[in-house]
Amino acid sequence: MKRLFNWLLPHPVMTLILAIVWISLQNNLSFGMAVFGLILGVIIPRLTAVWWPDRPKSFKIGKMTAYVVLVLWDIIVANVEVAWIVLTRPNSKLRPAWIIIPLDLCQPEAITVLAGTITLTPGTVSSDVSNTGHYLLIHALDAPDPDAVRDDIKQRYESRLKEIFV
Amino acid sequence: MTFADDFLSWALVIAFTAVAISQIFAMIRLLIGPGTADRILALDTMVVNVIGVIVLLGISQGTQIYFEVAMIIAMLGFVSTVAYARFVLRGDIIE
Amino acid sequence: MNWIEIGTYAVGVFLLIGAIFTLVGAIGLLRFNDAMTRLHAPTKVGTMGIGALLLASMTATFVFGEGSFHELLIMAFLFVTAPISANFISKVNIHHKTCMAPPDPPEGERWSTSLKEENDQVTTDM
Amino acid sequence: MEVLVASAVGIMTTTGLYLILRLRTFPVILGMSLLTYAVNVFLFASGRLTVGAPPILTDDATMYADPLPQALVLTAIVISFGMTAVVVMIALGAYLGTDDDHVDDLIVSDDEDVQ
Amino acid sequence: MSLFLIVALPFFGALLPSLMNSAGRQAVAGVTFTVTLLAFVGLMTNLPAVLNGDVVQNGFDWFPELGLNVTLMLDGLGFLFATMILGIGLLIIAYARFYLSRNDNMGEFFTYLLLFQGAMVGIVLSNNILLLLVFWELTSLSSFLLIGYWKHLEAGRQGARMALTVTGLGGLALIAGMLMLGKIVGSYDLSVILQNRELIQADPLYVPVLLLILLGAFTKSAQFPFHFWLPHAMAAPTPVSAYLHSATMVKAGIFLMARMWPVLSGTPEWFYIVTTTGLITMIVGAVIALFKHDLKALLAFSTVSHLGLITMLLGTGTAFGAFAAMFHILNHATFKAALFMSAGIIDHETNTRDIRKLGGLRHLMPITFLIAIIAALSMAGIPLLNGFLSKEMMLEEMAHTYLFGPKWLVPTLATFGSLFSAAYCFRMIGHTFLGPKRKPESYPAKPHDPSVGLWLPPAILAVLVVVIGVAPFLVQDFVILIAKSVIRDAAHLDVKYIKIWHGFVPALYMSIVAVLGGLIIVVMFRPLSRLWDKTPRPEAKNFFDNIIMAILICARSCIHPLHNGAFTRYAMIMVITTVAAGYHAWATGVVGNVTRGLQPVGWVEIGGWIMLVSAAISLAALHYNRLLSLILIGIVGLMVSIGFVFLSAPDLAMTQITVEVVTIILLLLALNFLPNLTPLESSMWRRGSDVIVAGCAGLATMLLTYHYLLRDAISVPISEFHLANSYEGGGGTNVVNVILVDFRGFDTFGEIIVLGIAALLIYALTETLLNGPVRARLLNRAPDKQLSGTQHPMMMVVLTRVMMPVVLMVGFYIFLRGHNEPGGGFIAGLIVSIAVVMQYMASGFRWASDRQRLPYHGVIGAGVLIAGLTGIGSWFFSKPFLTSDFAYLRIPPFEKFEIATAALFDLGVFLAVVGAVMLTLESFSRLARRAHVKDSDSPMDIDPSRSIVELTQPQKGE
Amino acid sequence: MTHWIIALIVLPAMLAPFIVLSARYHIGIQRVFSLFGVIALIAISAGLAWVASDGTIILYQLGDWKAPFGIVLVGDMLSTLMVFLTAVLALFVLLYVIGSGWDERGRHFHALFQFQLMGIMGAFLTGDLFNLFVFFEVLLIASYGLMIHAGGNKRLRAGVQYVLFNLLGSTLFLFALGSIYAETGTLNMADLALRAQMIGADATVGIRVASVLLLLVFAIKAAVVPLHFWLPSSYAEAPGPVAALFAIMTKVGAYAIIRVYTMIFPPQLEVTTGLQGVWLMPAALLSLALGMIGILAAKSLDRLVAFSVIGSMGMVMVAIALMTPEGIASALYYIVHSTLAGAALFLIVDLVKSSRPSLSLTAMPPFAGSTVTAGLFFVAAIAMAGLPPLSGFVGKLMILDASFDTALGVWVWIVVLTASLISLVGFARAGSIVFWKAESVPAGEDSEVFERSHAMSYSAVGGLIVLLAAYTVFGGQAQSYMIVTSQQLFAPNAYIETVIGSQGKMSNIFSEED
Ligand code: NA
Ligand code: NA
Repeated sequence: MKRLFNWLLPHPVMTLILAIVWISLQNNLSFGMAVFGLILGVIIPRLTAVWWPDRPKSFKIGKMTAYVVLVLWDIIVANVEVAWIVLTRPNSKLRPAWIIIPLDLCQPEAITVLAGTITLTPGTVSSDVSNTGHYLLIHALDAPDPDAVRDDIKQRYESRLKEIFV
Repeated sequence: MTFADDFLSWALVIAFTAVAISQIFAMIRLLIGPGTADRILALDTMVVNVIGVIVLLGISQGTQIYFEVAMIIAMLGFVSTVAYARFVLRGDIIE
Repeated sequence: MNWIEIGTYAVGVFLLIGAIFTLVGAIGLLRFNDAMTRLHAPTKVGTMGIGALLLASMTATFVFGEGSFHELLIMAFLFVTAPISANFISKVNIHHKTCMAPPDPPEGERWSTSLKEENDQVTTDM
Repeated sequence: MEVLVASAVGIMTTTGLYLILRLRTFPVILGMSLLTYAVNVFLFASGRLTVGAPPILTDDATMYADPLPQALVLTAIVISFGMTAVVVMIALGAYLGTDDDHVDDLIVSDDEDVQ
Repeated sequence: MSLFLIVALPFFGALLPSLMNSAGRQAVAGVTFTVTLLAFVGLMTNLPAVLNGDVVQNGFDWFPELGLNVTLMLDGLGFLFATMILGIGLLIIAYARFYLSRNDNMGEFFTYLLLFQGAMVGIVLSNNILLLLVFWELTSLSSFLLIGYWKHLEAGRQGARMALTVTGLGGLALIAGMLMLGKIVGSYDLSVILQNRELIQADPLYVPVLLLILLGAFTKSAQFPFHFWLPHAMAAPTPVSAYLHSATMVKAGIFLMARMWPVLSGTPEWFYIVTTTGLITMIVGAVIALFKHDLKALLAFSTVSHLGLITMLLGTGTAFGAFAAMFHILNHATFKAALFMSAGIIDHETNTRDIRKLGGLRHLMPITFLIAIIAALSMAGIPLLNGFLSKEMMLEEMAHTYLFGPKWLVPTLATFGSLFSAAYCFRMIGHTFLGPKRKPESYPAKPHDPSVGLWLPPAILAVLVVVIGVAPFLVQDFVILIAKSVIRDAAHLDVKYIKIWHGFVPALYMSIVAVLGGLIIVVMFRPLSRLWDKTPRPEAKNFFDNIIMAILICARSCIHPLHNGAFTRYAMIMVITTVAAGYHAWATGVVGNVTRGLQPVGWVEIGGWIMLVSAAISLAALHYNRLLSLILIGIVGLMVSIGFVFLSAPDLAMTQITVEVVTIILLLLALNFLPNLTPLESSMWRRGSDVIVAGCAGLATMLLTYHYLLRDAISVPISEFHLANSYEGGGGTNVVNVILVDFRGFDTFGEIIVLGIAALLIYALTETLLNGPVRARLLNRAPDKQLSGTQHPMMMVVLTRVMMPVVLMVGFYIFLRGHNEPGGGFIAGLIVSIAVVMQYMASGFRWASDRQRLPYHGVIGAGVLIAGLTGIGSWFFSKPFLTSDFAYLRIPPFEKFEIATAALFDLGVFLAVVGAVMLTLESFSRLARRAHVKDSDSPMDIDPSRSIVELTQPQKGE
Repeated sequence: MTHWIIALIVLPAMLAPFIVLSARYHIGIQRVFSLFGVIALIAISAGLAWVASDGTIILYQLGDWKAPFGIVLVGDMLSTLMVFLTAVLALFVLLYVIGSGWDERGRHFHALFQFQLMGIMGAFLTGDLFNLFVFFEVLLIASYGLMIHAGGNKRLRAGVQYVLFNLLGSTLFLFALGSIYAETGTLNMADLALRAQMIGADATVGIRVASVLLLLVFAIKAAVVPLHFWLPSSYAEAPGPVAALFAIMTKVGAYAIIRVYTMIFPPQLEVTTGLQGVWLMPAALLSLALGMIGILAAKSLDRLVAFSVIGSMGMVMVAIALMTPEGIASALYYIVHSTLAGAALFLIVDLVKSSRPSLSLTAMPPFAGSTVTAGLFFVAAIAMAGLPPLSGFVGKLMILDASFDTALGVWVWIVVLTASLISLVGFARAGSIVFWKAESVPAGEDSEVFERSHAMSYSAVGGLIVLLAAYTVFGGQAQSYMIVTSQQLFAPNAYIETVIGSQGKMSNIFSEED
């Protein structure tokens, strides 16, 4: 039974996401639409499951939602800061820097979310991963104190992600 | 024609103009380069701006009909960015 | 001042925010003098700009029509794909050395971009 | 509006043809793509220009853009995509075999007895 | 026997010798002889009617609308020629049986000979001038084969081509002349034409007709200045020379002049052209003949001379001239064929035809000598032989002919010609047979009289020579009959009888002068010959060769530089042609009034325009950087798509964008193999002219676009119907989609087939390349640039995993809604393909396709089949292909939805697109697999969740 | 409603994917299906030609939509004649392909072959201009595949040019179609004919440019000089049987010109006067001259034959350019002839190629079967050069006859006759070098040994020659048929009424042109 369930729903979260996507696509929140969306949400991940062999074992949706809200807020704040830099700071006064972030995360999915967060938050871009995946290379637009940026990222995002991807 | 409508249409004009100008800036960056990365970046920016134009068009015409176009650009635009970058990095984009 | 009027103002404000951020992104793209620095401006500021425009659009649909969440989907796609684009463009910069070289990671590791295949050599006879 | 579209067609035709007259297959193929854009816009314009009236039937619309040229252009886009793929492949095959991507295939004249 | 059968017999019989080749030489010759004999007998069955003065006619319609019918007629003239052709043909066949060596393919020879025979008989029996043309050209073709029969001989091949060229030239002139003649008369029937003398001669086209027909006749009959081909045709085996080049084919021109005599002769034009040509030819031929050392060449030029003589006679336009001509034709055929065969015997026996190596043969070959001397003396015009009779008639006629200059000039020239004629006859006999007796060993081969098979045929002819010469009254009535059939109503013939002795008339004196003079010349031959050799004179063959060479060089210099594979020039010419033709159409028309207003322009439009234009121009300017130009073309595409959005075409915009992405992927895949830079090769001037030409074309398209945009169509566009019926008739509100899958679904059917073929083609070519010489090169290819270590970056892989299902769902959504909203099978297909490509790009082709790979061939096939079967489905409802139907269904809990056959059709489109795109991209990426680069076994380069030991990316420190 | 006419398109269109799906790896099965398909096409097209021969216009409304709103197929005497010719040609080509094993030298030959047939059939049958474009593309892309079948560097490089040139042509076609639609608002040929008549003398540039652009497009297909440059290399480099099949492709262009310029823009239509008259005849004469000169100038046998195709298309175009019933009738007669003769020549060239080290016109030792091949070449060359007794000669007479007393008649006569002579010299030269001169060249010790071609190959060529002979023998009947066909073309009212007047789905609701 569990195997059947696993086979049918290789990614339950994905099924949910797809159902939501379907409803937003149709822009029609009716029961029929939801059912249809869920059916697609089962079929499509089933078709693509072969390409996602080692899915994360667990995933905390609630914490993830809170994380998304946090990130969105950070994005807005940082955007204003960066916009200010873009408009006012001359090239000569910029202090761009490479920052290496040692990773405690080891799931590709988690690292990717972290890297994505870093990129989406203005002022920093995730640029590369080391060959073992233990270090993340990021570039900061204006970082007078690179270590502060590194620590900020580790405690603000990575620690949360560790709880989301157990 | 209330002031709100006036405000909205002015805002639309300003937004259109802003997007158009930023397109032209991106185009300039694309042409002057100097690196391939800059050009890819400029292209990527332009693709994103195009989504903005389409959205603005939808607002100004009061229609949702262009939504899919914008969505497809948002969804697939990055594929070409990745393809260009992969070409530079690896030569073969599907290996 | 009714809801529609408020909505109209909201749309206008979102539009102006979007306009500003879009423009700022492009300005950054044009004016910064370092390839990696340039990467910051459009990929994020631009995203914010388009995000605001999308918000404007969504608000507009609620104010003037039946309302839709389509724009959220577009925003989601943009936010999900933007990091990959940025990641690849950084890699191109690192690979082409069009930016300040990144420091090596500790413990003798290498950045994945600078790994080389033994057989891949530049040949002139092609 | 008409001036913009017409001049865009003209400029794309010019640049496309200029590239088609180049000597290597790659620019020629790009020129062909550009020319395809030009002709697609031209074909599209044969239904005249209409702003803000897509040919999607709704109850309140009073006029629609001409749908037929749109359908024709769609067909043309698809066909030219297939053609582009083919010409790219053939050009690639020719290049791989001869190490030469000149589009001109100059015949080397071999002098043999005339009679 | 029916005339048709007489003509057809040789043609059908021609198959036999080749088919019977294995049955032996005897059988081959036998069957050929039998066929000819049958035809000959068939001809003779018509003798009574002919002698009765009847014109035998029969035939049937062939091309009645054109006027080319198989109608045949037999009158005296036709009978004379047909008898010659078949009668001498019989002798030649017998002779050839013994003449050809065992190495020669006798079946082939006799096949050609019979073809020729049939064509000749056809000419002389045609009652339709177009049919005559058919046979006329056939004689040229069959003689080409016969002359070139000895393929290994250079001379034979060249002679054949020369003969074909010259007679072909004449034949084409004849075609023109005959067609014009038919146009004048309104019929191509000879019997009708021959009754319209006044009409023809009064027509303004008379002179062109005359010139063209004479050109045909003169070339065929080797008249000056077209005489040169005949001697070169002598490279043919002797039977061919004897048959074609003395007795038959060369007489075809004479026949034609005789046939047309009633309607064409009698005018000053005819008289001056024909008589002069004949006279010159007679003299030139005779003079040249005298100095030829090759027996056959001598005979060839003598033939030229005698043909000139006959032509001259016909040219006088008098009844007597025609009569004399007919008589001489008969006589010439007898003695000349006999001489050729004798020459062949000599060649056969001594292995040489060079007169200088011969002499004294009368002792070794008495029979041959006898035959030859009779024939030669006849040709020289010695009394009691038939040649004397007709030659004297000629001199008689010339004595009364005034052409140009003083009155005595023509008779003198005629005598001069006869004198040389006599001279070469004497020389031939004297230098070949007379002279001191020599031992057989002194010749290249040991000569002796040949077997009876070789000498009997000429002997028969020699007997005829004597019989006619001694007793001309035997043939007199016959010749009169022939002459009358030539003359018809055009003139009155008052010849009572042919006499050996006319009394002391001018002709007799001229004859005596000629014979005596001939003897003197032979005596003085050596000094004359030296003088001849020293005289510079144009060599016709060189002249001809030079002309042909000049034409060939001309042809090559106009064809090869123009078609040298320079595509750029081809394209340039095409563009210029198009612009010029379009401009001409425009300039000769009237520009109508403007009926539509301009639409307002906003800043956004201008901004978009600037982007588009700057991208396009930069593309042209910066195309040397190929990656940059790819990016630029992407921008052009992007701008065009947004233009489509702006101008109310969301479907187009979506299609454009998706196609754009796939195209760029494709071009990048290709660029991987190609050089990254385009070298600057074209000159400034060249680029300048390219800009001008392209600019003109661009300007033209711009004006044209602008022109149409400002004017309405002449009537309501048919799309009004589509808009009005899309929903009720097609069941969809997206009219573009309904047009695509319903109103014009057939276009779409063709379109997906194009895509399918493209993919199959690309696959097939990939297979060919991978199995061909390119394979090794591909496998050992070294990249042309430093590669980074990032094959399958983790971020990309992870994100693709999330994106993939969503994109597929969007694809499905786009597919479903296409009928009513922007979207449809095509766009959906592209979206799904791009999703799969995204997966390939992320995790590698091998990893991704190992896990899930659709059989793309099958997908394409299924797509086309589904689309096609959907169309066929309507047959079962007695509706035409692709007739759509739809219904609305409601299955709880879903809302009402539509089921349409069009959706099924769209599914076919979808599948075909997915299959085609994927097969194409897969083929490209297969080319890129390199032998020494291992496909990675894991989806991403770096996966920290696995243990480090498992890392598949080999560690490569520097 | 019978579906036979659509079967000509659907059958190959379904057979091809079926072959790809089910018989991809079994050449034998592919051959059986391919042959079956072609034979069925012959039967069906013969039946249609029979039906159309009494003047019946066969109309097929796809999707049951009334013309001009939907696409229609129209079978009249001309189109059924052309499809029948195509099917017959295809049979012989296919037999040759099977005999020579060409289909095994690359992938998907039979599928591409069927698609090629589908495209050609569609182009002949459709009554809609845009649909004609689609079928042009189908036949072109299939031809690309067939042309580069089996690969090889020279072939691929020629293929690039062939494709590029035709892409330019297709682009031009779209420009023409855009102009047509912009000017008239329709795409259906019959409707176009009606609407062209509505255009007043005060606004003619639009339709004039459209009509000229269309003419240029078809002229490219018909390889009219100076738009012929795509032909020599591609036909020479294409596999022999493919080039033989291509003999019908140039005729598609000729067909389209005949169709469009007798029905839509007939000579008497005032708004388009003086267009094709000015351009077409000189270009046709130039083509004829250039093609025939090319025969003389050619340095290899394959290019020689390619030029002969240009020349014979020039001949066809001369007849068409007369734009008289007689001219078109003679053009039709010549089209059939030149298709069969051209195909035969290309197959013969392939026979030579398969047994001789190269096709260059230099002396080489004699090769296996050269006597038979020489005979076949001789006959085919006679046909192509327009010498008696074969149909080319009669066709030439017809054209000369038809052009007598016309404006450029004198030039027609001069060029036709001179060109004949030049081609005669060229063919004689080539034949004597390849087949005769060989006898004087001793076979070298190390000369390659070639297998003698399969008997089926010879019989395919022989079959074409026999057809040519039959076409000559029964030429009178053929000519009468062509004359009636031509008269039908010059009286297009029946066609137009059938197409426009027939009712279809929803036509009761929508009243036309309100
Ligand atoms: Na494209
Ligand atoms: Na490259």
